[in-house]
Amino acid sequence: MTDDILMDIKRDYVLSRIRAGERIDGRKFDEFRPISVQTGIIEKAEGSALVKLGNTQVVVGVKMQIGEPFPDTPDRGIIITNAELVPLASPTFEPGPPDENSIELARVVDRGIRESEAINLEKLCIEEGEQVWMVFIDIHALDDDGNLMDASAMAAIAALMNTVVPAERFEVGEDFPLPVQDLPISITSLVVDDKLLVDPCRDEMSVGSNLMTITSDREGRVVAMQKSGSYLLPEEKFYELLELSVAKAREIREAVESQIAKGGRNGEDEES
Amino acid sequence: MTDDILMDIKRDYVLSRIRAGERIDGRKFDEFRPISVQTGIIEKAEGSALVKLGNTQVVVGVKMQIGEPFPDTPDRGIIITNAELVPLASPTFEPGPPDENSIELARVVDRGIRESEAINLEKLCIEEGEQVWMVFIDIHALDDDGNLMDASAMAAIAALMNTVVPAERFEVGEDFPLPVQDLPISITSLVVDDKLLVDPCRDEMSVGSNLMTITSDREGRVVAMQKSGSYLLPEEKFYELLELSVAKAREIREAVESQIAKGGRNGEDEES
Amino acid sequence: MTDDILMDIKRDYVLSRIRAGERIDGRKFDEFRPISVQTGIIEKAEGSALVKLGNTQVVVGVKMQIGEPFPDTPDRGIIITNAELVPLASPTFEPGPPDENSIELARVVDRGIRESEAINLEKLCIEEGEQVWMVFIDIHALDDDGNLMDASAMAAIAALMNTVVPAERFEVGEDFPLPVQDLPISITSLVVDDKLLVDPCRDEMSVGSNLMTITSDREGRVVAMQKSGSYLLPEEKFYELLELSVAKAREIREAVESQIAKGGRNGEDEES
Amino acid sequence: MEKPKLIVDGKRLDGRGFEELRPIKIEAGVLKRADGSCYLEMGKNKIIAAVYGPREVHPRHLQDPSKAVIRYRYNMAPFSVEERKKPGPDRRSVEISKVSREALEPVIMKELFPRSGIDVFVEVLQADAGTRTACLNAASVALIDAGVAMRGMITAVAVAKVDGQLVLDPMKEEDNYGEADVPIAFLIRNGRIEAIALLQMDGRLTLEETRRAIELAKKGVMQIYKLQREAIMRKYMREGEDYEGSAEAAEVAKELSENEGGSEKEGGQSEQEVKE
Amino acid sequence: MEKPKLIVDGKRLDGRGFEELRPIKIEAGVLKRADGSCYLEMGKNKIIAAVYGPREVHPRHLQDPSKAVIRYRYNMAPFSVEERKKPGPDRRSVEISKVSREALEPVIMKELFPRSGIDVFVEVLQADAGTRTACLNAASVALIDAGVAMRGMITAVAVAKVDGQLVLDPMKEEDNYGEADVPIAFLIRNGRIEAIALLQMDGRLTLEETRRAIELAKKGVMQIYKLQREAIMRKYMREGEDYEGSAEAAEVAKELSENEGGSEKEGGQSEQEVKE
Amino acid sequence: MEKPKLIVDGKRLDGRGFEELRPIKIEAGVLKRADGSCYLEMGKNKIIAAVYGPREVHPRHLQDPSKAVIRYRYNMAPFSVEERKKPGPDRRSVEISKVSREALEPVIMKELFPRSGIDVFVEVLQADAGTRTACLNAASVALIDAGVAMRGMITAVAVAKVDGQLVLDPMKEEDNYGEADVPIAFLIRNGRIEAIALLQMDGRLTLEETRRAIELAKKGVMQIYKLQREAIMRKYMREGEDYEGSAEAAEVAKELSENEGGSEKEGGQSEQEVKE
Repeated sequence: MTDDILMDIKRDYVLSRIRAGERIDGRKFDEFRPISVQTGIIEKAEGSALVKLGNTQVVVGVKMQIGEPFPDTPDRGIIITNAELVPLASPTFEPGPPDENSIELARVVDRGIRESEAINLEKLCIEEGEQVWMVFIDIHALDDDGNLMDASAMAAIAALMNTVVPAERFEVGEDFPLPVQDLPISITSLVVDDKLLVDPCRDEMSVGSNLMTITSDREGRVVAMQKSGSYLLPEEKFYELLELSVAKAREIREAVESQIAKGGRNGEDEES
Repeated sequence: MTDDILMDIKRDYVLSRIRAGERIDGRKFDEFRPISVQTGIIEKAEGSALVKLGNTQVVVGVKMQIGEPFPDTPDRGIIITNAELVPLASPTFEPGPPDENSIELARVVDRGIRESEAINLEKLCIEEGEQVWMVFIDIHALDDDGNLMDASAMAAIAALMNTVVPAERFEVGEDFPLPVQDLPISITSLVVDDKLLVDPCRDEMSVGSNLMTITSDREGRVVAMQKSGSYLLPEEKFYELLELSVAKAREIREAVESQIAKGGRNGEDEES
Repeated sequence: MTDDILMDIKRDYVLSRIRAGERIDGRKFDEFRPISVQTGIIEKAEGSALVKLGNTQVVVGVKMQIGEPFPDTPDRGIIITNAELVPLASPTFEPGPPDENSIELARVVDRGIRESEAINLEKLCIEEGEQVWMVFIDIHALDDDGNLMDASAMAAIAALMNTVVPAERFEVGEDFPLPVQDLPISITSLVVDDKLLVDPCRDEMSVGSNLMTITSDREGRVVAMQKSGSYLLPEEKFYELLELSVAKAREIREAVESQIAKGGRNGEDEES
Repeated sequence: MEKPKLIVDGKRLDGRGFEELRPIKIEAGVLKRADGSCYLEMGKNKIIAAVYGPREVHPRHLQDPSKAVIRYRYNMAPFSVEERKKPGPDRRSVEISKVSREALEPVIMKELFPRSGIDVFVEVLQADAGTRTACLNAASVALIDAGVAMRGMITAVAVAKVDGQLVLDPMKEEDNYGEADVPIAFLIRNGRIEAIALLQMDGRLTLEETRRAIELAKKGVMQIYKLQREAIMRKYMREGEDYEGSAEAAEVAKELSENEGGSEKEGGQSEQEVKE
Repeated sequence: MEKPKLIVDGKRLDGRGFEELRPIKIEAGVLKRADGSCYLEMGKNKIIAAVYGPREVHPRHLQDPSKAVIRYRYNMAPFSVEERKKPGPDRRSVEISKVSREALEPVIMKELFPRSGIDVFVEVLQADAGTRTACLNAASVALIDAGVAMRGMITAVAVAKVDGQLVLDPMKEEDNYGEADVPIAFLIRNGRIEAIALLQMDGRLTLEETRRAIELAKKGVMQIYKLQREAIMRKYMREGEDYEGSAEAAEVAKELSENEGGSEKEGGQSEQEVKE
Repeated sequence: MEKPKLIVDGKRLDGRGFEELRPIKIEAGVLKRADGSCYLEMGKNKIIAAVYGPREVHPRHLQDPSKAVIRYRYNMAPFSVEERKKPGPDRRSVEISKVSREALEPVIMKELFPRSGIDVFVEVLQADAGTRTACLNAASVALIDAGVAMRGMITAVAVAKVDGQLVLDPMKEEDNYGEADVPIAFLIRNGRIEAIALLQMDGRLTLEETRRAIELAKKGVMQIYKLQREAIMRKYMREGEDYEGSAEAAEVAKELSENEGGSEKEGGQSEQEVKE
């Protein structure tokens, strides 16, 4: 009961600020929270990254295994993306098999990577029709302060860029870096009345979860879109989202790249 | 509450009619509802049939795959029968894994086909001990207005008679019709006091689900029986059921055969 | 409600007796209930035993299969221990997949057998890296009157000692007795205040389930320990448990051995 | 595998005649925790049944305000069969549990126990054909042992057709290679078969053979019924206690007092008669 | 498998033009047990949708005291695709069910049915690309057939990019080998497209192509919308009954009475207008 | 794989002495959503723990009217180990969760929070032997960070026997090829070890070795305990806030105010002392 009243008050407050042209944390409508990307934090994984988007934190680990290719793509590696919304990350997550939210999260992140052809899957063929590399991308949410989607997509591509294919351990040649050839960025916005708020934080989502995620590649092409949430989106708003998301992705891609370039293989401060 | 009262009234009405020697829909006690059998309605399946028994509707699709034979029958194909009581078909069905009712349905239909040797399994051996055809019979209920059992059994055998083994697609020779050599018919009756009502409709089952299913082959031999429902069946009633079911099966078999002969590969009116 | 009151009364009674230096069934604190071990009771299993510890009854069946070895132990057989706390055995057990109690039971029994090297796993290698024997130890509780742990551990080792490896059936040589080279005994005690009660019966556990299981081998070495239950164990009490358990295990081992020696392949009185 | 000859010189593989049962052993009251229990062997089948209840049903929305809710769980131990069985229910055991529960439900006086549950759990420790009927026989004795009021005894047996011949109580080879299998359970009351409680069949029988199979089953169950009653009597004598509530138990007790000179329970028995 | 050429001589593999839909067949009210239902074919897709409710929600803690709870279950029959599909939900069908439910939720007048549930179950009997949009079209008709009050019609279609060309309503080969797939659903009200209810995309499109894909989808849904309405009208005429509650149904009925001379329902229609 | 030599020239493979811990790093309060949290490294183990509660328990029938219900979930990330682990609980993690919960339950003042739930969730991001003890250490700090009242600190470590030698805090190779592994947790209160909270063992030890293993573990935990307290202090100083409720936190705070000149919290501390 008390919780409901608190939620109501929070929602009213958030809405009144938005209508006054402001966000509760002082950001501009098209402004992301501070981004931190640390790669290589899980030595036992073939690749890994911890992404912080404000207080939202996601770890992605990449593991490689050898398996059989799908019959219709005998010369291509396989991507398997999985998300666990472990109950550690939010009071609303419960232990158990993946629910529709974690499935959607994994599938939208997967589509961004797959459709941008971020991984050159042909280079992951070991023996056509027999053996190919399987890339397991495991998304592990640690703290859900909103927009797990974009944080997960960033952590996934950063972890992939950090991945070394363990060919020696599997006795199929020499280790080599995973061939990553694009850097898709997903931009999620919250639609509130006629306003679009990129990178919504948890408190902002008290007004509802009217979300749109648009992922684009280096060339500024759209590679994945997902309307998520029970709402109706006016057509003109969608075109606005489209422009905004592709432009914003360019900016965020630069930030991510510079963070990855800095290295970040710095176990010492990964939690500070 | 209201529902319970309505159920009570319905039951009392049905019972009073039965005791007066009548069925609520005017049928005779040993009369089936109108039967419609359409085959070949799912082009992507190796065989298929839609059966309507009054308002009860069931689709059965047959898919063929190649697999290993069971160790104790190295030269015989394999039948796998499965039923999904999808929630679309009845307000009482819930999403989820098969419950005891759908399992019983699948197993009784399976026994009728298996024990009548309707499929010549020896002709489904590709390489003894290595490769045989697996026949997947999937029962998909669409509308449960009573007696899903008989409708499913009819749809299953009709779909099998309609099945072409896709040997070419699997590169093991030329396509050939599934070798079907019998036409088992199951007859389900509702036992009410000393009356036996064949092909009970849903409303009739408001008096209870005291059912007996007896399946017989072309030669009039019994190939499967299943008492279903929490009730006690007097021995003499059983003998009556036995005669009734085998006689009735003859009549229904003819109806089914003539419907199949008519073709029914008529996508245009399959739902009309 | 009534149940709760009864439980309270029972607990108070048990406690008062313990504090008076007595156990409700008149046993000494370090005294086991009568032990009965019958082996070979399930002819279809490769080995089996029924153990009764007072009214507690457990059957263990051993089945052998051929499988691939683990990559890191290519020349050793595999032990798989599983426990089903079937609802038949206690009003508190429910049907369903193994819960934490049955998993703990299976794992602690498994550790006793594995760590004492009771089975010579090297002799279960058929072809290094390719084929080894898998030993399935299935614990099936029948009546839980307390201390299923020790009864299960006894039944497991007795069943293993009774096991014949069915090499002929699998066409890999001649049948031979499973090479068993130790006889681990687990001793479970209930900690009540400063008292230690070995082999607690169900009624005694009304005071709580503060348990410690210590398993030791023929040489008197500790091979497995498990504190089970939400309680704090004073260090000095632990040392007392240690001495007590290893000493007691010697005595129980003798009893078990003499029972096994007597045979017990006596289907006639296994339930009397 | 080649089908072996199942009948040689007019005898079955294990030397039995066509209408002969396998050796049967029944013992009531073998478990402490359960309210009622029974151990039963029939050939190499080894079955243990337990009954809990009438007891409270959780969660509450599963209760029936007008009568007891019956659960029946047929379960095979992993080591009960040649090839280890994965633990947990499969489709076969779900179907067997359903038809077995439906056989017992009309016989248990459910209306005497509103809002409560009666759980029948049966474990197959070793399987050798005819487990579902053996389990029902054990369950029936366990129910009476638990003092659950019943309209009579459920007694079950299978009939098979092997090498063209109907035989009673088939064992494994006859089940595997036979031409038909008919498991059947009857309600028996005051020593008279009153109705069919369970009936399944798979195989191929003429109408006439089907009728004869039922007749053969009836001969079989009367022998088993006698052994079920004797098991209850032995438990009764062992404990010197009254089995309350059940018509069957009351009847057994009466017989006991008449035939074997026991008398101290006569008053109790008439009460039970009334209860039923 | 080699990618085939998907456009030959300015035509698609099945002879269609770029902006041409596959043949569509819609029929409302095809099931007896469901409160509303619809059968729909779109190319080789064969879809059946059923609506149950508004009805009571069990268990109670799943109820919402202020509005109806909507469930949407997209399910593929095992035989609906080339390789038999294992029964039961997979990750793909869970995601489709989620976005489809979210498309319908803001359109259904949930607030009119507090504490109740409205269940939309859609079965794909045969799949041939575009099942999620075909299912939404069927679900929308089934909802109106069930008399569930709605703010308009949900109509959906997919657009694909194949061989560099945007095409409407891709069939299987175009879906498998195309460069992009955009399933999209609109709310249509009084014949006007009002908003986007579902939108997903995977593939690779420029901004400009994305915009054109939406425009192309809009052309497609207007044709489908007409067929949805006709299906409802046919059912309406068949039954001579009033479809209560739904704005869409009211509109259809009004049109019917105006265009086709039906008049006896006019009173009812204005009431419905008010209700909406 | 051949067993490597684990002790060379009196040193362990990673150069440690027999009674030396691996490097440890502990940080409290690392998550925003959780009520309390802790990040912990111990060698290559990387652990994150979160505490939610005391909070309401759903569904209600899981509530205990007299005390809080504790849940403990030990979970390994799929990428935490060499071979990818299938997500979700396995038998090992179920057992670890059980014994870990049982270690914390008698230490948490459950009776202060009737009808509520306290959830402890621990994720192993990277595993390198000794994860269950590392997790308990992190969980303990997270509980104090959440302000949950506790009777003291739970501090845990493992002892192993490798190449005949007892060693403290084994890393992966020592765990894999060692002769015994003894994970153990103690309740520490006011700087004194008071009791054993968790104790498991597998391997082979004489009685005397077992006793010495306990003694060795005691040395180890006193060092870890110090680091746990420091982590809490750092968080406390960072936030300048009071940790309410916990005896351990109160003690830390007192020490802090004495040793480091903080004084503004003294009133609050005595209150906490009373509370405990």
